[in-house]
Amino acid sequence: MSKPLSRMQIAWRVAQDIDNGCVVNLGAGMPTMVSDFLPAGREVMFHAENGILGIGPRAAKGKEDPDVINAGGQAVTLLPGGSYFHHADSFAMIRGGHIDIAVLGAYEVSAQGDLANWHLPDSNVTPAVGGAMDLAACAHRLFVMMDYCSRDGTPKILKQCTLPLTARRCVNSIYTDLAVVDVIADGLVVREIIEGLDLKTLQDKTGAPIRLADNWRILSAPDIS
Amino acid sequence: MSKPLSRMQIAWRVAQDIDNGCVVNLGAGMPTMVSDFLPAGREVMFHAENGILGIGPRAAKGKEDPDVINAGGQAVTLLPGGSYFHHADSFAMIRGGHIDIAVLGAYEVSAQGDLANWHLPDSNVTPAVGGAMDLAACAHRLFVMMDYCSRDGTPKILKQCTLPLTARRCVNSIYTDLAVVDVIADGLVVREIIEGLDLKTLQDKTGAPIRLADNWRILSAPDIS
Amino acid sequence: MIDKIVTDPVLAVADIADGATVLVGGFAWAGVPSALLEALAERQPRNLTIATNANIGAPGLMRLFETGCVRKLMSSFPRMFNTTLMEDLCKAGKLVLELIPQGTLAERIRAAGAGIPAFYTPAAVGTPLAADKEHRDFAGVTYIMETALAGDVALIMAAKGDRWGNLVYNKTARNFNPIMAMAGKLCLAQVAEVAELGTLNPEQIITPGIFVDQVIPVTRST
Amino acid sequence: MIDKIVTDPVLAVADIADGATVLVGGFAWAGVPSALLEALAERQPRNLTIATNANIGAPGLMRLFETGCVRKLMSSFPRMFNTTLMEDLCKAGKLVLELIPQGTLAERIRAAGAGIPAFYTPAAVGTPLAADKEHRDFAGVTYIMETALAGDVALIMAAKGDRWGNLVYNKTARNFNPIMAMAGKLCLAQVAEVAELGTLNPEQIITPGIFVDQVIPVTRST
Repeated sequence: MSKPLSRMQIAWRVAQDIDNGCVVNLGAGMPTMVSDFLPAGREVMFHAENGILGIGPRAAKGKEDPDVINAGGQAVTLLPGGSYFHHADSFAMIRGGHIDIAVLGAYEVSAQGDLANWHLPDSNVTPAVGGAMDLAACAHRLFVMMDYCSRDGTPKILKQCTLPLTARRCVNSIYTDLAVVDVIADGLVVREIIEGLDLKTLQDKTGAPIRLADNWRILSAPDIS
Repeated sequence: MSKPLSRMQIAWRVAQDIDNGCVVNLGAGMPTMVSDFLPAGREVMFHAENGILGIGPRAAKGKEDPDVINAGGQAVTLLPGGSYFHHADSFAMIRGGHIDIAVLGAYEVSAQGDLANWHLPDSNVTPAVGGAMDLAACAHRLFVMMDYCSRDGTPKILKQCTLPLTARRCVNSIYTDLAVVDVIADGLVVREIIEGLDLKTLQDKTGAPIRLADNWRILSAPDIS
Repeated sequence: MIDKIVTDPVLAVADIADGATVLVGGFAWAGVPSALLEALAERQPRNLTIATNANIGAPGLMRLFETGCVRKLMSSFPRMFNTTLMEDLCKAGKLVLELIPQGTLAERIRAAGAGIPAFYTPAAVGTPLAADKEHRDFAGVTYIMETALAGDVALIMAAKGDRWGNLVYNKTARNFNPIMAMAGKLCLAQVAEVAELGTLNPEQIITPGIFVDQVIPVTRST
Repeated sequence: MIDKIVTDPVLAVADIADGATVLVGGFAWAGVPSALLEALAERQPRNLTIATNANIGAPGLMRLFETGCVRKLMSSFPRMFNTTLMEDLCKAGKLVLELIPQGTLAERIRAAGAGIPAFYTPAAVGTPLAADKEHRDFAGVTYIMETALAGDVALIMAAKGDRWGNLVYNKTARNFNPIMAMAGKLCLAQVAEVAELGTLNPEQIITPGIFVDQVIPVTRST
């Protein structure tokens, strides 16, 4: 079996599915890596909740501007053509259906595309939702980036989410270290799977029925250090 | 009896009651004259519905900018400190209670301060409301500027308006050619009246009971050509 | 590469279908997308719904009314000077008029662009324009419910636009244009000048390109 | 003459009463009105309700929590790093937390400033945060009703301000500040620089002075 994809490799894989001209919102954490791996020649407008459109690469060390940050608080840059706006306008963009793709992390995803990514009731940590509910409810397409299972091997793709939801029926595709899974009307379809991993083994790691797409392919990504 | 005030003199009279620092919206027509008569030393922010704050004097002949207009379409100027904004922001200012005084014309005003100023059902003209309903409902104080009676002598101040309303219980003060009348909780109080006109004669021109304020004064205005 | 520049107004309006709801920017003569309106009038679509504040004297818009392209007008000030066209069309049953307070018109359009299906406003309460509206009290004050007003297409006018669709306006020619840009499924922006990408001040871009589909440079003929 | 410049943050916050609802601008460390927060913490008011997105690590704000000035926090991201203060206060029953999706928080604040008492949003539908909300369908989609969130006072931060109260911001330090300016009965704006009246570009003024009561110049101490 091939090695599971690293987080950077998952980010690379997501980036390949972002078309030229898309408006894309990248959630804090893992999803922010996606912008580093856009194929050459594709121009994409990256949006963040805190009022910035046209986000460029991470700011170089020593060149950080504390007033140019993304929604995760990271120092970024602004591309030519980028703009700033206030929070109500920023969420007007989100709620108004002007975001083509949102990429979010997840604790759990259900076979219907329900997403849970904001609250672990058994933990000691105050719940925090940020802009996830607005994005999950309103982006045209929602891509989830996560490890296929949690660290202890528990499935994160389930018949029903056990954790508090972020939004119902919102996830379109799930990008993971082992497979790319699409959520369609009649269930979960594996579009790509890493070399040497068979569907049965993947099914055992999944809490809901999955099937292979007719045109399924090998999930692979370049070596990224 | 003194001569009734001219329209410019009514505008002058209104201007005296606008305090330093107020935000004021002047309706199209007669009210736009008010800004010409502000007492020296008072600084006022004039607002218009079409997205301009800090309106200065009318544009000089030959110096008109077709993109600098007020809500009546007149070419105006912008004072230092003025700004432009879009229509939703402009009406956020109005509806949000950020306009201290609106000055509007009127067909009729009732003893409770109801205003009718947008529709003459018996006329042949398509009704047009503009921003009057928003202003009437939401300005902190509403000043009406009008002739005391219509051209044929019919009272315009009435127990109840007969024409379709612009807003209920919105008018605070009525500035006219014959008198200044305040609308307070228990009725209509004449604050100023032109020299030689007695209350009884004024009452005959009024469709609702009026009384003199304890501290009533003579209504007079300088000669303005 | 993203390139929203379309040089021909005729091409820009080519996909506006019969029965479309068209948002038309401008206030009086400021910020009216006249070239787009003229191109649309040339196409002679049928059964349009036009939402605009008070620009019905603009030649292209006039022609749409005169030639029977418009079934419904949503406006706060549907009055034309020097003509009784509006009155005549209404009387003849050829035009339906929805009179909307200006602030409500603006907020309904902004709501559509912002994903808000409905909201409450105090404007028009107690007047005939609230007659058929749902009333509701909040903190002892009565409001009416108004719904979002989206356009199949928004025709707007800006001073400058770039290939991403970023727009800046000139003074009070801003008016309804930025909120209509948000509320049109398709947003066509006539601009007086095309700006090189990156030359518009990011602090001063009023309409970020996210809202705009086509930028059509038109030299003002006045 | 209109002159909203107030040179002392201590004077500016002097009238903020016990029990006040305080809107606090900023996102992460960008655009946080730190000097006003520190002046307020110095005054030690009681029973405050604070509405802010996620700036609870700002020293003045931290001190308001630590010293028991805050009864309720309304926020989308009420999490502090390197401390369990928030968790401890909640567990001890000393702090009530209202978790609000970020877009709903922004729109509730904007609504208050715009005279909209309530509106409908799709965010949070089907989640625990919608549990007590009124649900309603429009065109077959379910939404929840949210109400306006006004402040007795808004504490905001801008790059420049003039004596009329006009403000411009620096890049993403804009964030919640302009909408909080609209929604505060009293709006206090900390600015890095006072601008001469007329020197701010009227096309680029983000917060017109109509929304601002006091402009407090504070040199950044970073």
